[in-house]
Amino acid sequence: MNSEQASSAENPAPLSKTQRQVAASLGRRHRQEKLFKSIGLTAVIISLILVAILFINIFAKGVPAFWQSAITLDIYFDPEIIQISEKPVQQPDETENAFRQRYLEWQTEVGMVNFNRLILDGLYKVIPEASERQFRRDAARIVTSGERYALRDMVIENPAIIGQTKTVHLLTDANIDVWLKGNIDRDLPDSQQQLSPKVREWVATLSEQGIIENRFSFALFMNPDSRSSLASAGLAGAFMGSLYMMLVVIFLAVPMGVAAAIYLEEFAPKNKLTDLVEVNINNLAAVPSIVFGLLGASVFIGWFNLPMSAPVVGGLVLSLMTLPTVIIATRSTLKAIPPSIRQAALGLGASKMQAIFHHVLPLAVPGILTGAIIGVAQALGETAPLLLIGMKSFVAQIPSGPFEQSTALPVQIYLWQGNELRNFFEARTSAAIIVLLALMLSLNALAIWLRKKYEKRW
Amino acid sequence: MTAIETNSSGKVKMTARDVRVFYGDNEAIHGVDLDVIENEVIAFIGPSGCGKSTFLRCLNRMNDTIDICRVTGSIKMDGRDIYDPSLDVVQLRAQVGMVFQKPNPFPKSIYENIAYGPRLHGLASRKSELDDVVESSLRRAGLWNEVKDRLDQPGTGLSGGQQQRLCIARSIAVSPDVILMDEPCSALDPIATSIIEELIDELKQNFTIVIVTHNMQQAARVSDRTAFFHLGDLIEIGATNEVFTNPKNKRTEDYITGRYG
Amino acid sequence: MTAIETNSSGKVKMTARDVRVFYGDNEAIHGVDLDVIENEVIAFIGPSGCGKSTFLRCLNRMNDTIDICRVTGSIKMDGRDIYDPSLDVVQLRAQVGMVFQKPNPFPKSIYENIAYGPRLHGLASRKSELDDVVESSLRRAGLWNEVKDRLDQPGTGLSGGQQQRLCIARSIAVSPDVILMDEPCSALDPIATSIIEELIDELKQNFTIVIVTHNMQQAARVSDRTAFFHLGDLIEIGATNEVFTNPKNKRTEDYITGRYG
Amino acid sequence: NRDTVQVAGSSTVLPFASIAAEEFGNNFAQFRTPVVGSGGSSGGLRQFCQGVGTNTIDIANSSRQIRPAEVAACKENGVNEIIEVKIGYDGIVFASRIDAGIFKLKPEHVFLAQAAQVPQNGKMVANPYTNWQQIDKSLPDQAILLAIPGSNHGTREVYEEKVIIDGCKTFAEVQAMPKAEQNNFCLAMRTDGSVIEIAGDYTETLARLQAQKNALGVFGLSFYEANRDRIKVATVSGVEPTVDNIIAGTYPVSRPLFFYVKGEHIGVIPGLKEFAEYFVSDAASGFGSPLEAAGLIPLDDDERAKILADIRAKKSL
Amino acid sequence: MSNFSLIVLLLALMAIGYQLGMVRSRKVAAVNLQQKMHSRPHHYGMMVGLWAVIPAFFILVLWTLLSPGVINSMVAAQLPAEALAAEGMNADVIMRRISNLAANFGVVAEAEQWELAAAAYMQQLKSSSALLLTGLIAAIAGAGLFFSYKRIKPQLRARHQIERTIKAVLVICSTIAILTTIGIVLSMVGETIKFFTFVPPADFFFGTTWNPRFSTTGVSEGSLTGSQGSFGLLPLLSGTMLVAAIALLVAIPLGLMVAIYLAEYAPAKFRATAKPIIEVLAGIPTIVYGFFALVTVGPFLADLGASIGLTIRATSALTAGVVMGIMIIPFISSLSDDIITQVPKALRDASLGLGATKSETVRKVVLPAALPGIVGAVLLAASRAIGETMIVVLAAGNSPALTANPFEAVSTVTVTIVNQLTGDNDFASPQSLVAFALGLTLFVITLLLNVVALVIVRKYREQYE
Ligand SMILES: Nc1ncnc2c1ncn2[C@@H]1O[C@H](COP(=O)(O)OP(=O)(O)OP(=O)(O)O)[C@@H](O)[C@H]1O
Ligand SMILES: Nc1ncnc2c1ncn2[C@@H]1O[C@H](COP(=O)(O)OP(=O)(O)OP(=O)(O)O)[C@@H](O)[C@H]1O
Ligand SMILES: [Mg+2]
Ligand SMILES: [Mg+2]
Repeated sequence: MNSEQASSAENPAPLSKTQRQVAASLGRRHRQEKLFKSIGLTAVIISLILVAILFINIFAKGVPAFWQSAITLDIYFDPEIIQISEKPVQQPDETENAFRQRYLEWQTEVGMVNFNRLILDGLYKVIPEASERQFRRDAARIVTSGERYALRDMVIENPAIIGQTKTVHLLTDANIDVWLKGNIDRDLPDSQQQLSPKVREWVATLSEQGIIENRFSFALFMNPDSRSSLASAGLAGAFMGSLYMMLVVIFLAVPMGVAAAIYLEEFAPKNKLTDLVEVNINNLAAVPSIVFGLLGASVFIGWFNLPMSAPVVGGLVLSLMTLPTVIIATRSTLKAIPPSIRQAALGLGASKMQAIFHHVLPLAVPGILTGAIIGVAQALGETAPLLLIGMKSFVAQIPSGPFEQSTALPVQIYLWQGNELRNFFEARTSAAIIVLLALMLSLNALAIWLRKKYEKRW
Repeated sequence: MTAIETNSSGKVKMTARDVRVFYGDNEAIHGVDLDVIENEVIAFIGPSGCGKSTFLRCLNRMNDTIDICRVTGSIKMDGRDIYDPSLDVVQLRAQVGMVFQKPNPFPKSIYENIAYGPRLHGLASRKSELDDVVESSLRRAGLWNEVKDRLDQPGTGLSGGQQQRLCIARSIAVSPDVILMDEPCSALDPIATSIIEELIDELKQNFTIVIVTHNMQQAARVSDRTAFFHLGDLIEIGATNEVFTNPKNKRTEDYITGRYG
Repeated sequence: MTAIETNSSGKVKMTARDVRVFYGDNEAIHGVDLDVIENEVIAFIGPSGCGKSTFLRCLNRMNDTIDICRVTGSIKMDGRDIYDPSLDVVQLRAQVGMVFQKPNPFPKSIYENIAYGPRLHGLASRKSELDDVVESSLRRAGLWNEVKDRLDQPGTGLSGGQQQRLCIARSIAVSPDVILMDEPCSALDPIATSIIEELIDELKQNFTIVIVTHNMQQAARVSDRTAFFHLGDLIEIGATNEVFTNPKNKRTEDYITGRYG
Repeated sequence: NRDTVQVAGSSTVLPFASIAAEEFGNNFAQFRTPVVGSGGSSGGLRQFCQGVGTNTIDIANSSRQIRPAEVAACKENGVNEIIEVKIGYDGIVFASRIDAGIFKLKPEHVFLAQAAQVPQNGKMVANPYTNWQQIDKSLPDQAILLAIPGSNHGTREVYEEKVIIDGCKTFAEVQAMPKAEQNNFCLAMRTDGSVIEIAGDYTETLARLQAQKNALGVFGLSFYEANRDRIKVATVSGVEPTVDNIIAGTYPVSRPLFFYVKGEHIGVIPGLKEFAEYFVSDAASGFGSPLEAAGLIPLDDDERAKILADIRAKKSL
Repeated sequence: MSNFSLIVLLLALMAIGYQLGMVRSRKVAAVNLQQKMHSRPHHYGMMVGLWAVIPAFFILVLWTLLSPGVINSMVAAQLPAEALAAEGMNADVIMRRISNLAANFGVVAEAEQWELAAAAYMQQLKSSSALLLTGLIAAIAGAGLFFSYKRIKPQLRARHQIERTIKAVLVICSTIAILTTIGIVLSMVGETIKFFTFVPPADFFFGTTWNPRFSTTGVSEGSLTGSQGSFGLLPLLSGTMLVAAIALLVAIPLGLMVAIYLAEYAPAKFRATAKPIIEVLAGIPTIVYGFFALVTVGPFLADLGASIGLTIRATSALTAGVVMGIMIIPFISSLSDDIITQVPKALRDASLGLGATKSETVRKVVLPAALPGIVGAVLLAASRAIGETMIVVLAAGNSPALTANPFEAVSTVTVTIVNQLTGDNDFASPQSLVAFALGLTLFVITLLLNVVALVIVRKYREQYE
């Protein structure tokens, strides 16, 4: 600016009157420009900082939850304790039903075995003191209760294991994990501690010996939720549930929304009725999400007899909820596409449908994808509508298909959030959120990539 | 007001009777009667804003795409009313091609711009055939040499005149019966213009051409008949040499001799 | 290759030296040297795609807006390098106005289209002043009578030629020192063209005008000097009557006489 | 066709029902683990009463007894066999941050802290108290900030019944009022921000306490037990909230928890009856059971036996 | 055959029909040289394929919907009456037992003989139904294929048929949105009317206090009988508006500026990374925002207020609004960014060529041209703000007070809906039914707001070209 004035001084190009007026206004306008641009940059930076803050918030809390303390024990599968009959095999003349019956009986028999004793025996080898009568109760608390089922499943899987000794890593009780991670002040008096003094003493020695150590928690990813054995609760069920739901949303809401938007923007006659439809769709976006749950419960479960707590229903409900987002996003972009493109195609003898599908839609792809990205992100994090279709549930199984009962990641987050154990309402929820964000980003990755590819300025 | 030339030789391709066009409440064309004869080149001339493009767009119903635009009267092609609801406008537009006043290439590659129409109508079954169509169309529009090395680059990155020729090439690639050209040479230099004029001469053998131009010389050179529009009225229509040498109407004369205004 | 005319009378307004323009890797202008003299009308002629628009856009740095476009060499205005990073392009563009090849009215009312520039630069302090600017600009572009009753209707609803004149009116409304006109009459009929040519004659008193045209007659009529471009090179530049009656270069002669191609 | 027991309802019962379901699934290989949904007692019962069929739930958890209007609504939709099962009790405690003062509360203290108007010298005046010390010298010197359960919580009912109303009626001025007005007077709350209604979980209450040092919150007993290092409990009328005290009935603020079984589904949904029986069995919810460890206050053995018999007999409301 | 394999079969038929139609249309074209085919070969192919599949598909759907009922009633008619009477069981329950037996599912040990017989009968019916369906489908699909194949003539407007089908699909898709609305209204009207039998509408719409007691209707022994509290809508409504307004005040400027910066100023690489990152904001579960507001933002704002002499509650409309505003930034920024990018370059050039600065161009040309789309984005964000729950529950203090002071705690309609619907209230009581009334009211109000928005947009719309 200064140099310019200098140079115009040395080179007295007489400016016309209007050009002087222009020059006079420039200082102000450039300040405006700078201000505007820096406001824009600030806005972007603020947004990015917000993302960063939230991420730091989540990661700082959540990452430790990916590691959990586990104890390494040699378990002797004592035939004395495990007294079971032969594993049944299906006879050629046996019906499916009868065999299942027989197999169930055998499973029940295995289930009767006190696998806890195997664990305790293993424990006594590393803490001999624990075998004393007065400490047995304390010893039983060290390994989380769900692990006995892990041993049971090992036996059911392969009965030949009986009589052998195996080295296994067993998750310790959730409170031990809390204590070892230092989330509870070790100096507090006994009355405020969750663990008895004896257990604390043992755990301290064991972790010094490396028998108890922090291991990457595969259980968090492999197990379904658990309530009675908090340490072995995992996200697998919720993850699959969310995944199925999102697949339904992606394959239903997105195409349907785009189709509806195309009709409304390109084909529908412009009259009061379509105005009403437009207003109505905008309005649908403002309907509280729980209301979609009400609707879904009565329509999909009540009328169509779809199963309760199933990801399909969740997906359908979330699709209805996402639909307006996709429609509005698509319409907005369709509106912004210059009519000359349509005319060029029509003039060549393309039908309206062809003009739209060949020329307009490809140009609208980025906007459509943005709608899909935001819609899916929103649907993935939503819980309220799932409440009424039974998906805000405790489900101790991993769904094997979209028609199986399951829960969803945000639901899991809510449930863990309300758990009284701090491992849950602090670390694990954050870990679950990390998993949710990872799922969201991977679901959207393709869309983000495609969008970038289709973005072209002309 | 309208001057219809009745004793025209040749078969009538399109007839327009009492065509009126309204933009909202504004009447842009006030009852035009006009015949387009097969295999002729007919030129529309007239001052800017007199309704040439508007009338031209009526002939392949491109006006349908303008919300506020309404057309009355009858326009027939080969005896069929083209505004008949049962008529397939898509087929109509495939038969009656159009080059728009403002070049509007697709935001796609040059090749795709040309290949779009033939692909749409299945005019080429193999890639090589399509390549041929693309090449010959570009050649005929006099653009081939300039773009042959950059067929995969966007059509929107061409110069103004190149875009215009691209649009011409694009529309002849589908070989329509009738071609409507709205000032097809407005952005072209004399040489390119002469190529297009040659093209028009050549096309005339098989097709019917309606051309809007504000270039009197061009109208005189290429057209068989000329129609003069003024303020939404068709003032005069006749054999081109007649109109130019011996206009019946005072306003035509004034316009042609440049005395008007 | 370049032919620079050194002994031009009058003060030099803009100088271009060894200007090269690249679109990506493609060199569209190959080292052009050229002076624009104050208060003259200089015409750029040349076949389509030879780089006239590209060079024109260099003069007010509109090429900056094309991502893949790169300009080298030096262009000075009143002795100052306009590509100097410290230079204010906004002021440059206010000083060097431009009428684009494709009419591009804003999707606003006709009035707003014209008033946009004056408002932006604070050229009219009162509504009545602004009304005056709008009216006089439209009048000078010969559009006033056609649009005076519909100033509040969208500029995009005008005919092709009307849009072109609207864009001319819009650019003269801010009274730039230099006006770059890229085929300003391409969509205009002879009468409208003559109005614009008169306007150019009138503007020449105070401003410098660079006009791209493919209409030889127009170049001959309005310009003081003519530059002939060919395939990205400036082949010849000189006083218009000189260039047209006695071209130095064979290619110029061929082009002007229409024998080229 | 469904082979999983579907449960929904109260979020207070949810953890207990979840544990019961999980243990049930682990112990009965022939049945699948029941699915336990939340959605509040109201939401659960609403779904429960929607009708009979595989697309309705089998069991509704509730932190309160079913209401006659709800039973009527159920019957209207063809749900006639509603088997009520009481599973135990839930204790409710007042707790403050570990670094805040020690509270020895009496119901009237809480009333005086939250009421819109309080009786003073025979007159009703707008609540003047801002510090607990102003209410009673024995209380800590800290600003009044009470985080109570929201009006949609079942806990709220117990809280109002057992603490506020009781505390309120100790005042002679209140007793002098007409009976019909007493409740309205007692329950009117101050709106100056000293009372926060918590609509969410106890973790939310805990978060409030973390954000505001002075806050005194209402928690479930088991939640408090698991977070003893952060919050400390207040005695009410001098009684410490412990399981024993609650069973003995000396600690006033506790409530029974229920679930309701749809009789029509027994025999159709595999495992429904077995699950209901297992839930109330001594192994699952008796003393020393996993549910007790999770904070449920068990029924005594006589009551348990009676309830078990009711289930077997499909005794419906 | 199962429905799934039937669908696979139909798809296969469609592919076959497509091929046949193509081949046939080519042949027809070769024979009728003088007449041009109306449509392209693949149009004919697609038409044949659609004719083969669509009628058959409708039959499949109808059959699947109706056949269970028919079979059930057939089985029911066969049941021995005396057995029914003896069992004294609900007919529904018996039917379910029988179908469980028939499906070989669940271990129904104590099945009666007649039950087993009925189950066998049902199995038989089912298998014959499946057979019949397969036959029917095959016949109809074959017929559709054959007749449409025969119909291929140059005059046949195959493309029209296809486009009409596609259009029908498009229409159906847009009807879904309408049906959803109707469903929503229907699912709320009944209960709303029930609510108004407890509480007079005037008290609801014009009441200024919201203080429903815990549901107490019909409590027999409780001492709280009679007082159901007050159900004034206004505090909730004002809270909703306040929070949404604050959220939009945060999100619109931020979002728009982000959009403008990304679309107009930012280098392509930066934009390509920043945009998806910012979009993450829309995907973070709202409970995270809630706790973020409660634990971080609230105290921060309170401290900030204190430092400049304002009393801001830690949980206030401001806290909730600000955090919600953060959440909806991407709704505005990403969508607007796409729309701004669509605005043709010629318009920018026109403005820049007149000597406008970039920001002037953006403000005066680009934004007005992009306005309809941007308004769509803003409406979407506003809708989200109005419909959001979790943040408000945690951050706004959940205290329904009629106030316009953003520093005070408030509550909103949606929060209340969720609370009342999912709490421990009696579901037949006004405390719970009020959720429906609130939902419907909110629906109507947002509808009106949308109408206003539409009218405004229409007025300022600029159509380019
Ligand atoms: N945006 C662009 N991207 C790539 N190439 C371009 C672009 N614009 C122009 N060109 C190429 O640069 C060369 C010069 O173009 P320019 O527009 O300057 O021609 P012109 O002389 O104005 O022609 P016309 O008379 O047809 O308008 C042409 O070959 C053209 O294809
Ligand atoms: N979309 C539109 N909306 C409203 N009025 C229009 C529209 N298009 C054209 N008009 C008006 O109709 C009249 C005829 O326009 P038309 O485009 O047919 O003129 P033209 O003869 O092609 O002129 P030009 O030679 O300038 O292209 C003009 O007054 C014009 O302003
Ligand atoms: Mg025109
Ligand atoms: Mg050019």
